[in-house]
Amino acid sequence: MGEVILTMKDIDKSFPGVHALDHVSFEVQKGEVHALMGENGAGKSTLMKVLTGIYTKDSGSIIFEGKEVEFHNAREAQDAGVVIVHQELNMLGHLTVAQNIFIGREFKKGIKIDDKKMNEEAKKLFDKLNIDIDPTETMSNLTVGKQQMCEIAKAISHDAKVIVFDEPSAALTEAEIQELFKIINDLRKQNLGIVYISHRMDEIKVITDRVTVMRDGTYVGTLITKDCTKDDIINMMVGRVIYEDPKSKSMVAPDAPVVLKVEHLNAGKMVQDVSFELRKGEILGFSGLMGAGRTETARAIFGADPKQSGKIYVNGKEVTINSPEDAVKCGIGYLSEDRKRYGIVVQKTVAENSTMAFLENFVKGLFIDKKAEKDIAQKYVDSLATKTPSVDQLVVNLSGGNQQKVVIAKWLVRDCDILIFDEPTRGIDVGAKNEIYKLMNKLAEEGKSIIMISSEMTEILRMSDRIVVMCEGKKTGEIGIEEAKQETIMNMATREIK
Amino acid sequence: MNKKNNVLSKFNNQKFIVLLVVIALFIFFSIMSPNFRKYTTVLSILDYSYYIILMAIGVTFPLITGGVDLSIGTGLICYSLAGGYLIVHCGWPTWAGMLVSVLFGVLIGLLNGCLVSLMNLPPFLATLCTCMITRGLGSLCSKGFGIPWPTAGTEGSWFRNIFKITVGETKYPIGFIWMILLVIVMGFVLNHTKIGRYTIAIGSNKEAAMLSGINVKFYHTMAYVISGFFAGLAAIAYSAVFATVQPGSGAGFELEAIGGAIIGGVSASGGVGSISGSLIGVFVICLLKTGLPYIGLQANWQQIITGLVLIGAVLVDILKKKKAVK
Amino acid sequence: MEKIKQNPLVKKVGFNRVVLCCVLILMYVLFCIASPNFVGLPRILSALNYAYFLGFLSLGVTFVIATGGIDFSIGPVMFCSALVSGYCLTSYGMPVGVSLIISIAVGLLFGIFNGYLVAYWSVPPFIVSMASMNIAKGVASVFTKTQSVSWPQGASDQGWFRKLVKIGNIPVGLFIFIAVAIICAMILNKTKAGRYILSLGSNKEAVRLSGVDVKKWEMLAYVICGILVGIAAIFFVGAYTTVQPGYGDQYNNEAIAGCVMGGTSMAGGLASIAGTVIGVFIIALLQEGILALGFTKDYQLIITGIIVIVAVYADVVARRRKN
Amino acid sequence: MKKKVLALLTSVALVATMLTACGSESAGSKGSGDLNFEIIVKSYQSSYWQAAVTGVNQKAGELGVKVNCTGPNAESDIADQVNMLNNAINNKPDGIGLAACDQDACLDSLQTAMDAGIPVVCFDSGIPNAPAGSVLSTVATDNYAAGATAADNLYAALKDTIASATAPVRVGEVNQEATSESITSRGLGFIDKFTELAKADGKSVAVIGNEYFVNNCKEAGSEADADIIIEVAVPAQTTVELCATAAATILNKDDTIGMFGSNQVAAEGILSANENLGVLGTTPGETILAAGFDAGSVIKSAIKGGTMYGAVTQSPLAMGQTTVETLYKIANGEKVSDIPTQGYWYNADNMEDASIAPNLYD
Repeated sequence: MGEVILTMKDIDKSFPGVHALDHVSFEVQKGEVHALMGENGAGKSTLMKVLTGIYTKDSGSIIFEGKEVEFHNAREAQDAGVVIVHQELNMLGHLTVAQNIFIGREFKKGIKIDDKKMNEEAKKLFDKLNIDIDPTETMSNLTVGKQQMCEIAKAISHDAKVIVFDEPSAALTEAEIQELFKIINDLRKQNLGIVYISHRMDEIKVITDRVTVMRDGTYVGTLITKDCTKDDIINMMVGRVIYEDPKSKSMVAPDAPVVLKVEHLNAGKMVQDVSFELRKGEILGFSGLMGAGRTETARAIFGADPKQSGKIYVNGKEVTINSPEDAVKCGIGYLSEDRKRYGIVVQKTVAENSTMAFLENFVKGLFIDKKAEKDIAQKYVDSLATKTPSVDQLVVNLSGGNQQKVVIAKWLVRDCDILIFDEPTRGIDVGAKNEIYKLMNKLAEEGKSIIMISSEMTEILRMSDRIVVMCEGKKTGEIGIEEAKQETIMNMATREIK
Repeated sequence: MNKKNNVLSKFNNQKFIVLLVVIALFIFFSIMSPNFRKYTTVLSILDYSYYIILMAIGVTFPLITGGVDLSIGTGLICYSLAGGYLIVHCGWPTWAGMLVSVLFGVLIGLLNGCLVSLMNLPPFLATLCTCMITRGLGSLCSKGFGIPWPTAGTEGSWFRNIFKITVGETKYPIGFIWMILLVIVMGFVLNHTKIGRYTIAIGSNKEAAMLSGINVKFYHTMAYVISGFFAGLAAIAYSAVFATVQPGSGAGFELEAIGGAIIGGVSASGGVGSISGSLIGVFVICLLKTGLPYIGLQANWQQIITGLVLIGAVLVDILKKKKAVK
Repeated sequence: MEKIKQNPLVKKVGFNRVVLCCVLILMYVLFCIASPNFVGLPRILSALNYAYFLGFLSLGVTFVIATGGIDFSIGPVMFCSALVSGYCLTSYGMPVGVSLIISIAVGLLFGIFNGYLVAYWSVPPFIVSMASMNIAKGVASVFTKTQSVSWPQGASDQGWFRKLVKIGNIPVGLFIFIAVAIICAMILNKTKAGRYILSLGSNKEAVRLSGVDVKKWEMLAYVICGILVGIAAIFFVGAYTTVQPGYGDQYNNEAIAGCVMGGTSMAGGLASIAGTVIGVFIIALLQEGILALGFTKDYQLIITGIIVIVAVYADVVARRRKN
Repeated sequence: MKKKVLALLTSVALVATMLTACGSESAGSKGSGDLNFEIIVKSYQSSYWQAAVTGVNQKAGELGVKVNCTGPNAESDIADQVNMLNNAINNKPDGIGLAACDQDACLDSLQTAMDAGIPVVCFDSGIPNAPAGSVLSTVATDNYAAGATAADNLYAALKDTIASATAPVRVGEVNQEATSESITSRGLGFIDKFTELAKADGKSVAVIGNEYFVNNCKEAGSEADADIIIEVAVPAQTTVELCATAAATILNKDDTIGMFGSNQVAAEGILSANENLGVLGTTPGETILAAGFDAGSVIKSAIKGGTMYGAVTQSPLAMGQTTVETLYKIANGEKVSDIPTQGYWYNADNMEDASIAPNLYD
């Protein structure tokens, strides 16, 4: 560890009605990986946006390489050597890899863009990073993981002195994460300052040197990573103690009836001959790496995507599901991994979203019975402890965890017995996560059956009664929670990969 | 192996299919009607295609950004009226009138660009408004009267030779050469210069383009300025081919240009498109417009068929994509 | 200012709607001051004539825009409806009542055509509009053998349909229009259909994954639009007697303008019938006022364009502030 | 923020106010005793109407009356014109001069005008079904006869070619539209007269093309055994490029010997089409002879230059003058009756004649 390369001092930033950053200070040294942690809304992203000039600070100072600086936009920050790898992928799908990497600073020959040189440079860059990507490939043809690698390559190519990684691992497979860590370690050796934002406790322990924790827009404290425990960090983040224990045994009665049976399901490349059973009151974990075909399986069962073959039985009876409409009639509900896109209608209220799946039950004569609608919505707001000023609030104004609860309420209103939770806690902070877990357990106790797709091993081990593992579109294993170990599951999840 | 792939991908290319359609249409009309086979018919088709081609080249840029420019049709008439009025009624030299037409186009393009990129109005709406505004302005420019640009043979009519030159008895459609040149130049601009690259970037993912440090507002505006500039050029082409320019007309021209661009493979959702594709697409529309009367169909049938062809072209694309997904 | 905004009634209608309403009243007052003979019933009746058919078009397109789509075949389809039904009336001797039903049926057919292509075949609405606009013009022209059609005069036996527009000086059409607008508002805000139309305009995939047959509801929006366009045709001929084949697109822009001026978002998901009604009245009043002041229609187009830009920009800014 | 919204919207209202202010000025205040007439033309698109408006203004200047000329953008904007007429009535002028785009659309308004005691004079086109007593005078050309005039002259020039033809020959007619009374009358007048003349010479005639004209001419004949085929084209829309396309289709046919464009736009369309084809001229047999309608700089120079054989012109200038004069007479209590105006045939030879030249507007 060496000298300080970047210091942010007393940064203050307010938006109308919100004090987003309250005199936050933060520093990065050369050759250090500095984790920035905090629940969603703690102000991490805002702080980084202030750093890279996307937001202007109200007060405070940024000292970079000994000089006070103020960037007015992302471009200025880049040019100075402060680069951010964004959480959401910033790719331009219609352009090639090389064109993406050099966007905004193309090599030129006269007025012509020198694509040839860009391809060569990109190739060099990839060689240096030991990544195998063809620079002339169109971006949208790459897997999510490869796209992420391109993003990182792009950041590095800026001759960066400080790189901010904003949740880089969210879309990566286990293998790709290892790849990423190798790159980060290299960068550390080159004496760059690295800021690493993540929710994943395991990663923080592995890769970072120091951890700074923020809460509600304030600075809480900085710890040396190797001197602290996970619980220390979590306590600082939430200000309360949370335990994360794996489930030790299945909570399902051995004679519980099978409510959903899927046989030889085929849908495109990503779902090949998948069969499994789901019992009443069971939480069935679906584990696997990114792109293993779990979401595709769920969507095929739910009728969201077309399937080629396979049989589905609900409560022992064979059913035809060609559309979500059919699935819902069979009592299946689906909570998508991408709430904003597939879960909620942002411009509608909590009440309106709650009844979205079962509106016919709230129609009196020709019209919607708004009172009944609000009553039922209120009922679930209470029972799920959704934080909202009223059921007339637009869901766009709720936080991620509360939006998720509204989606759950939607399926509970419909009285679905089979619920598919696809990455139910993605992008939700630790406190809210716990609430969702409690809720899922409660639902299972009440006799609902749950399929939970998750990429987080701790989540799988903590919640599931039984675990199905998938890899490259095929089911590669099934295991009861009693025997489940991280290593066994990982083994199954990589079985097909040569 | 690689080469074979290239050929194969060409066959899948919308542009290529449309080119085949153009050729097929031409052959079909030629067989069906002996009168269609004449050189003069080709001349006419080209004459009536210039202004649509020019508009289509221009409008390809806003379309690729994921927007649209509905103001080019009424704009064309407006610019032509403004330029023509100065030439005919104010005694300006022809070149000055032409310059005014083009500058007027650039100005309205700039307005569109500002409305869309700076004020964040939906492009459809912003250009719908400028469509109404230019329609009104056009009539005001000429005080409501039709304007005849200098007719062939009179003083100041040299601009008509830009598009068609008479050597001896034969007329040569040199305008077509300009069109090809412009297509090549604008194809270069789209694929190999910053303006084009960023136009595609904006259509692909505007947010990402912004975070890459691109001056998105500027380049987004530029797409509309290009569209306006070409509408200005189209105004000259229109005035050069037709005797009089009538105020109040022009609505609908933009749809022919946009339709041509879309048939030629520009994606309605942005990010994808090529200038040469737009050119070929326009010819589908022009051929239908010119060819159908020759095979004895009354004018009203043309509209029905054009409508159906448009849907057909897009459906083919949609079905192809559906198949690709499977 | 804040007080006004917190007023429950204002909140319900939306602040921008209230502003728009003030603009409408202000405009009327200004026109009356500027042109003394603007005061009085005849001007209002004349403006209403223009407002009726435009209003029905605008109401129709409001549903389509609410789904995030667009339909600019409405003008030509309206003419097609009026021409086909009028030709049946004048050349095939059908009774007026039947003709009126045919008019609505033609609109309905085009609505089904547009809706089916957009919802079930996922053709972009822009393209569908472009195509059906051409087809509507062509069909009308073929059906009437390129002839314009004049509907019967008020005094004749068959002229009773004009009583839908006005009886003497009583603007019956206004009552019908307002009634239809109220029905539309109820459909949009109080029924399942309206809920789904608005929701799918906001996030189609989320609604589909809620187990809703989104295709059906999306198509319904176009069908409702088609029916309203058919009704618009009746009021057009009721006020202006004659329709010509090959036209009608001049009314698209104004109908869409009236709709978005009133706060319906082009992105879908947000629509206000009250806003549409006010928007249409503003356009109609403007066109009457501009004429009364001795200006040409050109000024009307320019001013309408500017008002729409300002109104939509105000909405854009307001929404950005909120988020 | 909301203040900003309000400010923006009020600023729009202010724009309206400003227009209002200048508007009321330009409309002028009506002094006592001043006569005030509203003139509504069909459109401003062609120079025909420019000439008519010039005539109106000239006469108004002479007589010291105020006139206000308006007209829709295009002749197809029927609804706009009705609005303008209603507006004119609401302005309570001393008289209205109307060139109606459509014969039926104005009937209700004419009734209103009569009830309000406002006299109406129709010009250019009449309104046959007008409520009795509402239209006091019609100043219009007999379009049917004017079309026949064109047929007379064109036939005379083509007579020898037709007589010596071994195969069927073709005569084309381009009409900008098939809906307005003046254009259809001219078109039918041409067809009927041409047929009549040809039959007198023992030739059979068939009319093909646009259904309206085929169904409404006196005798459509059959194409199979006709010596002369009259082909009628009507473009899908009234724009000039579609007129040109329609004209090119006919000009391109080998057996075409003559063309008729029934108004200024149609005639200009024929000339536009000829730009490429180069088949028009004044030599019967070798070139196609084209007859036009109305004047304007484009047609005039084509006739002068020998591209177009000749054309029929009306006298819009005189028509405009007469209209105002008639309104003036009515206002002064004089009795008036219908005033027919004439269509004159002109070609390169008689363009300079004193009787023709004043009617050849630019």
